[in-house]
Amino acid sequence: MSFDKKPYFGILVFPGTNCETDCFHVLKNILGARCKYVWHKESQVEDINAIVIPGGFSYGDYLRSGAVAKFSPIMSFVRKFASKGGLVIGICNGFQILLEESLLPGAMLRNNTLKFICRYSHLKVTDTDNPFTSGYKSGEIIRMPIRHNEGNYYIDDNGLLEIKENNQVILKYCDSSGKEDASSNPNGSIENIAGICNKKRNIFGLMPHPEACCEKILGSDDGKTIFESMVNNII
Amino acid sequence: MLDVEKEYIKLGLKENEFEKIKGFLKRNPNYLELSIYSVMWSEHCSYKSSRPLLKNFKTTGTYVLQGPGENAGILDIGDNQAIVFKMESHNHPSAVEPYQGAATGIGGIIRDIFAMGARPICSLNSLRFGKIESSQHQKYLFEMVVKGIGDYGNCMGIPTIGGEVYFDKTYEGNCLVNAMSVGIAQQDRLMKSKAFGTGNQLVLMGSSTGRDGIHGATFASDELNEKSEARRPSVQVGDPFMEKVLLEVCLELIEKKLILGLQDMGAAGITSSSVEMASKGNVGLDIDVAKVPLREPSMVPYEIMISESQERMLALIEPSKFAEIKNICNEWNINCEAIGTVTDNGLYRIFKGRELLGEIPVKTLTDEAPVYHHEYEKPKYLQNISDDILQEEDYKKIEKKYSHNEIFKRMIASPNICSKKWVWEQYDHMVQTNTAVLPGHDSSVIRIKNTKKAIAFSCDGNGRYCYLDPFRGALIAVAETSRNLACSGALPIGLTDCLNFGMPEKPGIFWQFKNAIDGIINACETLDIPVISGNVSFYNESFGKAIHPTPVIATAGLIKDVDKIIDSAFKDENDDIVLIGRKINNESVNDNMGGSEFLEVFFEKVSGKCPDIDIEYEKRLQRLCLDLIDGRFIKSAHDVSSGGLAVTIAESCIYGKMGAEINASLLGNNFLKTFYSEPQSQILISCQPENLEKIEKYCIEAKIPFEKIGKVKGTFISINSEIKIGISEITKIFDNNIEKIMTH
Amino acid sequence: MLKVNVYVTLKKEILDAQGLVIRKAIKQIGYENVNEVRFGKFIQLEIDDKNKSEEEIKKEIDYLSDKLLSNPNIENYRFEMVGK
Amino acid sequence: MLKVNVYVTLKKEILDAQGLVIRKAIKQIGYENVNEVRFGKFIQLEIDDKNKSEEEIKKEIDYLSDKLLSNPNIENYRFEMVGK
Ligand SMILES: Nc1ncnc2c1ncn2[C@@H]1O[C@H](COP(=O)(O)OP(=O)(O)O)[C@@H](O)[C@H]1O
Ligand SMILES: [Mg+2]
Repeated sequence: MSFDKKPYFGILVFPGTNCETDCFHVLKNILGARCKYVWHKESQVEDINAIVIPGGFSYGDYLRSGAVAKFSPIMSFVRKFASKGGLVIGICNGFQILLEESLLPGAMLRNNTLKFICRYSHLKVTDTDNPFTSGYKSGEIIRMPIRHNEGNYYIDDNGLLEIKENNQVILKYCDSSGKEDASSNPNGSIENIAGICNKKRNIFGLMPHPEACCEKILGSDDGKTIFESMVNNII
Repeated sequence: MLDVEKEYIKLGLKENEFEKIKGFLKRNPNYLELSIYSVMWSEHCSYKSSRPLLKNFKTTGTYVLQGPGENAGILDIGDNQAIVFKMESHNHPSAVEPYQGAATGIGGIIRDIFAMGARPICSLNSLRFGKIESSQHQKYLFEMVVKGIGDYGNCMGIPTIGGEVYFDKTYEGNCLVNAMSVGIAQQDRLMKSKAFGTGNQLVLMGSSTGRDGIHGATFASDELNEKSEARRPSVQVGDPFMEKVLLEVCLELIEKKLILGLQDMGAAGITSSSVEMASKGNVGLDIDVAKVPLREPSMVPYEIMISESQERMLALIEPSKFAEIKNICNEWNINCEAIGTVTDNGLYRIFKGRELLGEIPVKTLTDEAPVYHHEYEKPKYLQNISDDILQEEDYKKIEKKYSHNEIFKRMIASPNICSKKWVWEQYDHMVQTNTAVLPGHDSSVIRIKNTKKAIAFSCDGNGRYCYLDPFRGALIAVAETSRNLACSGALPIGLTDCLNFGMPEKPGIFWQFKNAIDGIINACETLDIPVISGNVSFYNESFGKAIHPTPVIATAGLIKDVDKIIDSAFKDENDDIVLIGRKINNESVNDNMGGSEFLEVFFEKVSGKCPDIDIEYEKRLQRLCLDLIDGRFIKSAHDVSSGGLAVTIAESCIYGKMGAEINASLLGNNFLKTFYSEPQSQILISCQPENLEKIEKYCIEAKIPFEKIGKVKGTFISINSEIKIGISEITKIFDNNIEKIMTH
Repeated sequence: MLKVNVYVTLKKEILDAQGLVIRKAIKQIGYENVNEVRFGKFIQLEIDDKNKSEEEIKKEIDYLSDKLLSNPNIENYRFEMVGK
Repeated sequence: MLKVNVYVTLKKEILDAQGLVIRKAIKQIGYENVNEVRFGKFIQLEIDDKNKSEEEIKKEIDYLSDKLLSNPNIENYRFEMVGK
């Protein structure tokens, strides 16, 4: 792999985004990829191979999480980029923005506990036929932190049928043995869904934070595979 | 025209203080000037009761770059890096409006940190409430305070990595909310708050100014009573999104070298921040209230000057830089106005446009503010506390009533002992991806990216011990935080404190205060830990009754090699479990049951003698623990603190998800005393059996007692064959009890 | 069955951070003519009024609004009966 | 100056966790007769209508409510002009 062929990630920054440096650190220092921050007021970004919409509280999440960010100039670029098949990953607040922008189906409700949740959760990788989780084994159980107020994924019955038929469900909350039920569901999310992709499989949204578990010193490096999968699929 | 002669009392000034003001001005102050004096001379801003005593702290040391006096203290951690931290109370606002009170407390302390040019990297908090089992109101306070802290810190993207929570009747009418924030900075980018350079400007950035928190500083310097309810305009509300933006703007301005000084706005708003800047630089200042962006146009000058609207900062700049600064603020959508100009006349002058509204010599607001040397006297209640609290028959009675398993379970279930998971799971404690030891262990650890270093933090205070003996209680608080750090392999390098007490005018309270300070001084001298910042909160009383004296200490420790960090969890089957530090003869001095959790759980009383501590001995023990960790001889370390040895063993088992078989020698044949008393200077460690001999040698050399008390084994905790409980059963109680209480 | 709507709004003098963000978003969308936005809560109650007079119910709602639905430190409330 | 109130509520079929908690709290206080509670948002707008007809403004509000103030996947909205 020659130096200038290294994949190049654009990391979006909105006012209130707070995981952009975490993503930057993983991509640059751990994966050795190139990356740059992209301010939400920009409307064109050159040279990038993938877009990361990181977590945080864009605009304070004051109206609904992700609701205000979608009006930023950068979002029409994201739309264009994605329609040409570019890889887009939305993590936590990034996932919420993708839902608000209708780049992914469904919507996010408040956690049914009505509390912010920060803890490690077990996840089942239910699909590996996509550029984001291709590095995992199908059905593999991994551990990632979840950190959110609104991660209670909702989609109506028809929508649910559709995303299941198209294998768009990629991550599900479960327990250490892989059981997906109410007790392993941290937030009330429909069918324990933690992450989904679009029909074309180039846009991925997930509530857990893979960037927060890419080093053993932080307790887990299960998240690294997601970024590695992206890198491998870009090349 | 108002009759100021009558107004000064309403503003919380005393008659002699009013006379002093007239002397300084050589005339009657007008209402605006009087308001400014009243907030600047409030206990909250002037430390008029505590200043003389705080002077005696040890504030210098190997690592200290900045001691108390600036917005926060600074420690050198090598590689041109520094950490900046401070703790502050927000007790009264939280008692009246727990959600906003706690949120703005966090917001305030975070501003102190980035005012120094540091990026906040973590927060901690120390909380005290009444008993949540028996009161809906205490539950409500607890719930809302935790939510307020969480919502603010989470939105800011600053991990809340630790703290402590205690429940005791004494805090029923006056909860304590102490928040601490920590930042990291390049040493050459540190900021000061001093104003200098005639003609330089003060720029106000951030939120617009509204009527919130008018007279908040005076409010904080008053006891709580029925009237507090009616003083609601003092309540401020927080906007963490604005603060996040303000943080990024300030750090960008510093990075681009556009500002000369920075000061946060906290209590007493524009007044105190600008006066402090002027006073530090020995300059005068002209403020124009007409330039202040207002939320409510009808606000009058004195309201503008003392409003405590949150999320505002004041920067010192050269006028030529204003346009560029304004551009950056516009990019982020926040206000930016030049509201003040540095002068050389030593006067603090307030204008509205061209009209002069008030004029006060700067130093009369700060250095020449009144100082009180209060009287002190050993409080009477101490005469009625007996030393011997539990006789052999009392222990027998308990053992007759409950099995040892039941006693153990009751102790583990106490809200003061069981896991505070319910709290920290509402805090984002992982954002910024540096948290190497998550909450739940003796100390929380933040690694410093791109280095091998890490910083550990521990926070502690024991109101019951301090009630029985404020000197020893405060000394223990320092020793315990330091011991907690030692348990993760960190060398303590500096601390911050928050001193929560009743009314300083009462001689008994002031005696507690004085003794607690002496205790801190004593511990800091011996353990070689400087005090680099802190905060005093007086008037923690409700209906005339003071809380237990509650000095809270938070200490930072430096870890040189992240790969050597250990925590308190047992790691491997068959590892040896060793107790280091216990002096078998301890009991003759003191039964170490005084102020214990056992006494509270089974007898509901706070009495006896505060546990004894030999601080020189403590120092040797901590040194030993650090050496053992550095040599990689041990796999876990956990200090014995509230709840005693049984609780310590249980926690190491629960965190490690492993059982233990314990067989420890009994103190005077008394099982309960052995396992539930709270003697100081003990650490429970675990190690590979091969290392046992080496460890023993180290202990002998350090003259620290050593006793192998068991092995990591199986899925049960078994203690001297009296207690035997499955790990999963005890874990359930430990993990879920607070949640259970809160949902009832 | 009686339906009651309770409206809870921040007091005038209290900072409305949510309202401010919404207003800025509206301007960004291009609607310059929206001058002020206040954000509040809206709670719909369905009440069984078989055994109670309207007066009694009003008193209850008033109590609930004050103690539970709003935070009197920072919020005002008002309610209306919207019929059966 | 025109005042407009926008009400945003969760769709019927969606579980309203906040509403449920409030209902439980109300029962705990002792009011057994409150059967359902739905929690919503209430946004007050102040609009400069000098250069625009009411029809135009209605269209604008409709657009804003649909695109910004509510999420049509989970929420309904309605608004009313409450006068000048
Ligand atoms: N308010 C809080 N916020 C975050 N973490 C907390 C809080 N209270 C307690 N903790 C965490 O719970 C653990 C146990 O606290 P504590 O019993 O006070 O420890 P110790 O006895 O070792 O001083 C610590 O890791 C502490 O950081
Ligand atoms: Mg400890």
